[in-house]
Amino acid sequence: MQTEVRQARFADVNDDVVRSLVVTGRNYYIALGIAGFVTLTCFFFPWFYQLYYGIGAAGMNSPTVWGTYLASFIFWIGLSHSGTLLSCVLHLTNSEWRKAMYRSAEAMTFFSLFVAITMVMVHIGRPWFIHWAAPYPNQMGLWPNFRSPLMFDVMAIMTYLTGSGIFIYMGAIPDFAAVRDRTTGWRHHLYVLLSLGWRGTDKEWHRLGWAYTFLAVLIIPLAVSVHSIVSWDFALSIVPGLHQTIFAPYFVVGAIYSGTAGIVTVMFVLRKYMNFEHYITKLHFDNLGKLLLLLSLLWTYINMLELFTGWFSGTSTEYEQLKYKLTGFYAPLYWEMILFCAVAPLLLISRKFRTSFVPMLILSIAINIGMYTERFLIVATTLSRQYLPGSWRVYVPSLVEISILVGSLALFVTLFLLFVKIFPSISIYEIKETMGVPKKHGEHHDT
Amino acid sequence: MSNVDRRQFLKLVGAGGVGAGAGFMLAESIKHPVEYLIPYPIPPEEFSPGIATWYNSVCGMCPAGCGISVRTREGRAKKIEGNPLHPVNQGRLCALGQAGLQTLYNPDRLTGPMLQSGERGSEEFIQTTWEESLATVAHRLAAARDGGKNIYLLSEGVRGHLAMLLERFMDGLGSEHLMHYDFAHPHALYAANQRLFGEHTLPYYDIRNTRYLLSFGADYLSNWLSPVHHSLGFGHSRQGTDLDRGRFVQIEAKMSLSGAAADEWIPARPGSEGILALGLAHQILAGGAYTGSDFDDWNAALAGYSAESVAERTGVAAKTIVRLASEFMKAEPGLAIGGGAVDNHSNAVDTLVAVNLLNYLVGNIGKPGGIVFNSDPVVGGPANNRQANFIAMQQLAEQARHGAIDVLIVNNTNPVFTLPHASGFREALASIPMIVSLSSFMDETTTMADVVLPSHSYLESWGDDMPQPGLGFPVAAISQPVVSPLYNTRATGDIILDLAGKLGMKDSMPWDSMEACLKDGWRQIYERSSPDASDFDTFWRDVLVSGVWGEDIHRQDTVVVDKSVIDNIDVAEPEFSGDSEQYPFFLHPYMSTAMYDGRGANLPWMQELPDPMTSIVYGSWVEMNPATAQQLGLRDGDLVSISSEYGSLEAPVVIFPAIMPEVIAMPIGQGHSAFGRYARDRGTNPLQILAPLTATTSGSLATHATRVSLAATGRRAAPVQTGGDTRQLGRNIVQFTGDDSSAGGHSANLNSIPIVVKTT
Amino acid sequence: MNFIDRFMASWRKYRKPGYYEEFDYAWTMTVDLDRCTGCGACVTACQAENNIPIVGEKELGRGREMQWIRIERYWEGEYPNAKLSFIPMLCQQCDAAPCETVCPVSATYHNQDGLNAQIYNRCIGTRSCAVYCPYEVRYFNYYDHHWDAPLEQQLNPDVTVREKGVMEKCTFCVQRIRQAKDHAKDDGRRRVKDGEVQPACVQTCPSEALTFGDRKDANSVVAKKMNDPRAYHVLEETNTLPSVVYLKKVRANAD
Amino acid sequence: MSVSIVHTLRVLRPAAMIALVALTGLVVGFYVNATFFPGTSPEQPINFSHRIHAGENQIPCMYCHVQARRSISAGVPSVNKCMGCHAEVATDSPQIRLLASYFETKEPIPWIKVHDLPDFVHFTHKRHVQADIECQTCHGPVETMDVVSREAPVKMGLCLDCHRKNEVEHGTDCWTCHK
Repeated sequence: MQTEVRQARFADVNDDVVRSLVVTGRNYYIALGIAGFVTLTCFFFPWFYQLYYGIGAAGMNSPTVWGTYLASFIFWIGLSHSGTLLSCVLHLTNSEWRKAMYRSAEAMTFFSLFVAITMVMVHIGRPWFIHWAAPYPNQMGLWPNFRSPLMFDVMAIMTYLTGSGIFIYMGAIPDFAAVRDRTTGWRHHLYVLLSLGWRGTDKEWHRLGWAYTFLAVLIIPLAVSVHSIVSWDFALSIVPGLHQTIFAPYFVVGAIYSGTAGIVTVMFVLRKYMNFEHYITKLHFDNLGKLLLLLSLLWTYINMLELFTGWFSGTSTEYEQLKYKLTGFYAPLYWEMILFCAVAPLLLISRKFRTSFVPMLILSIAINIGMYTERFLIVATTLSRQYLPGSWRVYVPSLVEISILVGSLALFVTLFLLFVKIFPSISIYEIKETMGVPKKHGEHHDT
Repeated sequence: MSNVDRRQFLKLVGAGGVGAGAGFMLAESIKHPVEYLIPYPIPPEEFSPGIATWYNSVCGMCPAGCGISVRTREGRAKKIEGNPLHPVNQGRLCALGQAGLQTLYNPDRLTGPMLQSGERGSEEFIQTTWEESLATVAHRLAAARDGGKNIYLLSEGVRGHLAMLLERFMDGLGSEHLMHYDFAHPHALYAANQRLFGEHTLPYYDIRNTRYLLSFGADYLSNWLSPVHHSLGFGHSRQGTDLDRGRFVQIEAKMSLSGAAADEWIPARPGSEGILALGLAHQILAGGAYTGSDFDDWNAALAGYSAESVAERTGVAAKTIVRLASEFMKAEPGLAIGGGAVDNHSNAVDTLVAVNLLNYLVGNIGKPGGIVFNSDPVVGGPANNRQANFIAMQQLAEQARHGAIDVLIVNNTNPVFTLPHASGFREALASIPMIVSLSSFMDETTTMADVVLPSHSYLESWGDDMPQPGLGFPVAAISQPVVSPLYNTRATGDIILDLAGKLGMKDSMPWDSMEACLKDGWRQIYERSSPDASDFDTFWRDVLVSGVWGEDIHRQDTVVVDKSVIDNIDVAEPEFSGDSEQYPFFLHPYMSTAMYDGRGANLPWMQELPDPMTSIVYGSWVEMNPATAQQLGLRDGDLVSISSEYGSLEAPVVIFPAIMPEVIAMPIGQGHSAFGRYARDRGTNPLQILAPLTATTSGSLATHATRVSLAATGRRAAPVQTGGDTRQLGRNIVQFTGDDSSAGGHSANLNSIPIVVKTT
Repeated sequence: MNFIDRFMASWRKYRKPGYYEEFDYAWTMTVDLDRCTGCGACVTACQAENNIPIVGEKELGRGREMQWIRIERYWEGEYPNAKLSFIPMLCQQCDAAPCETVCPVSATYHNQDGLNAQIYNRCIGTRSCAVYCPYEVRYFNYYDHHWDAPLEQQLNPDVTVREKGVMEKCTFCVQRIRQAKDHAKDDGRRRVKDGEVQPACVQTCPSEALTFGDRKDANSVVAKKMNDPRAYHVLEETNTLPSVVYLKKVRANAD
Repeated sequence: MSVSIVHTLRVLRPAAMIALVALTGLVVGFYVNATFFPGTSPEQPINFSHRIHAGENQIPCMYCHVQARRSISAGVPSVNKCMGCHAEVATDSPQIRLLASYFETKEPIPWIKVHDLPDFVHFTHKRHVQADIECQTCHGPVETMDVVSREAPVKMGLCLDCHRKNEVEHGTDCWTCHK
């Protein structure tokens, strides 16, 4: 088992990847069908219902005007965080092990962002006017409010979407060319368009390499800023429990944390169902496991800080907030979050755990459930316990909200399933770089 | 383009066509819908589209008789505000008055005369015409009159010219059975005033100028007599002068809105308030505040009311009794009022005499800040002498059961809802051959009617009003239509006049319409008031503009209390229905701010107005002390069944910090079985399970004399509340400051109440 | 002046305390808690004036009340010494309003009357203003509300009926303020006189607990009330500089 | 392979053309509707001609629209007002007979609104008329129209342009029109 990664032959790489694009089993269609159906029934149908009747279809109420939609938005933005960010960091640090996974990780970023943006559309009251949040000249001389953290958010997310879109696309150009050369029919035409006439000259490779590194440098601060800015949607308010200086790093760490866990999940699935056992190995899980452990400790640390400052403040607002979080209506969720995100990840100390696939999958899913809970709690606990006790009210998500949450997952899966049939989901040329040049036909490297 | 083949060409044409069609439809879909500009064919005088017109009138939502100004635009009423010229409310208005607009535009209004086509109570009616329905009624009335049969007219408490019309109408029919029925009418207060002061009327309680108000159960800020006027007085007494801040003390078993506003809320055992008042009187005598010649008689009569014995009987600490008495005595002036629960115990009259006695002993009768008596109303006789008490209503039911009533005319009152089941009133109605109802709504009583003659809302009809209680000086106000009638309805006065015409009573009622009747009647006022106006028409127009007329005349009275009162001053222990073992709790039904006696229940604004004390909307509930709830193992929102000897009902528990442990309270107003979509089948009506006990001497229903038992049903039905947590948690939201005022001299002046004499 | 200075200057224009001093009016409401009886007349008056929908029992049960002014109630103590205080809570028209900074489309902003404006037809419904508001006086239209015919005839033609997905709140009855200004212009006056305009709640308050006016006018009733030692702002610590001034409730020293 | 993109585009050309034609059709259809069926000059219950009244006979606008100077709405004259002149003038014309029939039955004339603002716009004629703004500024040259049509796009841009140009005091405050 140890030698799996070297079992693939240099020439097999192209075949494996192209096969993953061209040869489509029945299972894929079943999976796509289910995901598509769930997206339709659980996401689009309730959303249209909500558009028709109003946000009232969701469970939000007067003090808790934000609910699961916004929690989902932060969650998906968070999930988007590891992909491109991790890929960039690892690219810049020349981590070999990155190469088998970064394409799918980046795709995760892109689609998470996409789903996050749809969550904004679902969240706001009149999505048909969402373009008013974009600055464009008009006869009325009306501009969006540039002082608004939400406006920063729009800018940051659009930039991040563009940046990570270009990044993933650029990295895939040589692969599109490779696939182009091995396919026929409509696929061929598609890849002709996608590969932009890539021929693999030295000049092209040089430019690609330079641009790729340049973008990687650019995206790292961008990614950090995006989630900082998302945190400001909350932290720039004066709501007790939200108005916290630590929120920006807290959100960034949380985002990378959930994103990394998300990568583990996706890689497990790819490895298992796309037959990439050769390329995605224990090494990757081991390394990601270490990263997860680090992030979990960081996350726990910040959480403890938050509790401490809440207690130390001694003000009624902060203190009640703290008490409510630990013992109030949402307390079971809080303790679930602590269990999943702070306690369970301690298992990662064991190398044996890190290198076992199924436990890692379970843990990664648990972490993301925990992280979703965290986002939900940030919204729900704080908003239902604000300054005036006379308007305190508990918020419980409605069926429509839960359905849309499930549907948004399905939407993500659908997009991802479509992606793996269009994008080579592991990087052909970079995986080859890790394999070394074959000595002669039929021979491959041993460990 | 040479290589475009036929197939390709067709595709292109098709695509172009579909695209063009879609574009066309898109443009069509974003067009404005057609809007119309419809001018009046002949515009009414002084009408301008886009400019609001204000009409002054009189509020018809409760008997207080506030003046209102109604804003209309394009011929539709848009907003009701208080009439600033009216001395009762001085431009202010309560929530119920604001919601009057929704009686006008209520979707469940009756739109035309109807005849019962099914069984009584089935609400099956067929539409008919006014001619037919009035002819039917007139024919029936004529037959009854000529046949010597009994005709009863049961009306809401009306005043002014409508009251006069009703009297003349019944006289013309040869019937003495004209009864006014208002659930909230303070019979006991009238009886007590009669006994102590010899006046069967309500005096003016000058809360505005009092420095110390001792309220025995009277929820004067919410629905007792004239709440808006009392609120004005309350605000003024508190912070409106340079004098000492007025202090307010409320004595009641369950904290009411006025209890919350008071500086001190003192729970006293239900029905023992009169004993407490006599205890205070005893202390006042001891304190030497009373110097009348009959001091010794009083002292002897009150000898049994020492602080200790009163403390034992009322549950109020002896120390508190001594303090209250001394504060009341020293206040310049202090005022004691009684109402609400106190008005509704079996010993109510005794209690209210005792409360009035406090005012008498400290000598603030006929003084600013005390009790001021009213002169007779300027038009018609003394008001409210027709009010039917519970005994009268029971007699009516009894007569009906014996078949002694041939025709019953009900005018806009709803006894089926407000009388307890035990009175058998609803069942008795079945024995009356003919019931005619004049009402704007299909209320419970109207469902029993054979002929429904829908009346105008008060915003569509002419009328006048002399506020009761008066303000110590004569006031009269005009109610005029502010909109043209929405439906095929008629004003009560016009219906009566029409019937009178058909019955040949033109002699006593020569007018064609209510408007003519009013104009005629107000000629008297014009003549007595010698206004600036040169002729009556100018005066009339001025009155219509201002909506109110007043005169600066105060009665100067000295009250002498005779010996018989002194001898009978004792307050008996209250009687209760049900024994204390089986029925351990006192039921305390109270009129809520929004619903009044139930008439607010069909107004969506009132249904959505959170109850101030509990923030509950839509529905009924039962309030209990936290200790009681704990003892019974009940939580907020648990559904309990409440049983008296006369029935039971279910309501959710609301834990209420300011109620005596042995008392449970329920708001009145919900639990309608008819009365439109907003009221029907919502909540429960605690009046239905009351025992038919009456207050001795006043004969009114003792609504607080029923004992009940509680049983958990095991179900939950939390009422809808708009408020969240009720504790401030040290957040300084409502901030307080100490009362640093000390006693000091002052002079109050009754004339500080604005009096409208000149109108424009 | 370099770029940074210019930037900071324009930033301070919004953030510096007192930028609103240059405005024409500073409409202010004072609420005397010692007079307030909690009767709720203001609530209904506001509903009537401002076309506030009837949301129904079900929606109220889900916490979606739509009353621009509400009466909050706070209990203290236990039986028999339980005390209840009421406080009317409405949009405080803050001069440093948190809601104004957060709206991405500037649907809420500070206008020249020192009022916190809410423009319904610009609102896209992010609801962030409601989150940022510490007084929780912003209400969201979860549905298109309807009036059972003919109740719609009571609607005030001077006030827009809001559609679903839009935030709304107390405007200090801006339609009345504008009308008063209109009348002032008709009379050839530059300014509105004290007492000439009253929001519906102030107009109707039976105990005269509410007063309204321009605090820039030193002789106005509100300016005088603000000098009362009892005057305070609710949640002063949030530094929102509200235009609603509360007067402390007097607690008599009972023993 | 270097020309592969061009080749691919050629392969895709038929589909692209269909899309292009459909799009062109969409735009054309939209403008045909907007230009030829603008819905801004609806057929009125009576063929009232502003050209004859305001143009040829020089009747001032505010002779009939009396409210404009003092109310938010300009006001449409009542049938009573029309009959004030037409009891005498042109009584034989079929349109006037139609008018007279409305007068006799006391029926209001259901005029169709041409200049209709959305409900969230609170425009007042009073202030604009008193500021001596020509009616034609917003309503177009009504005195030349037999059938009134909406000439000027009465949209927010038009209002704001004018308010900015004339430096209306707080004229760009949203609450000036939206409340």
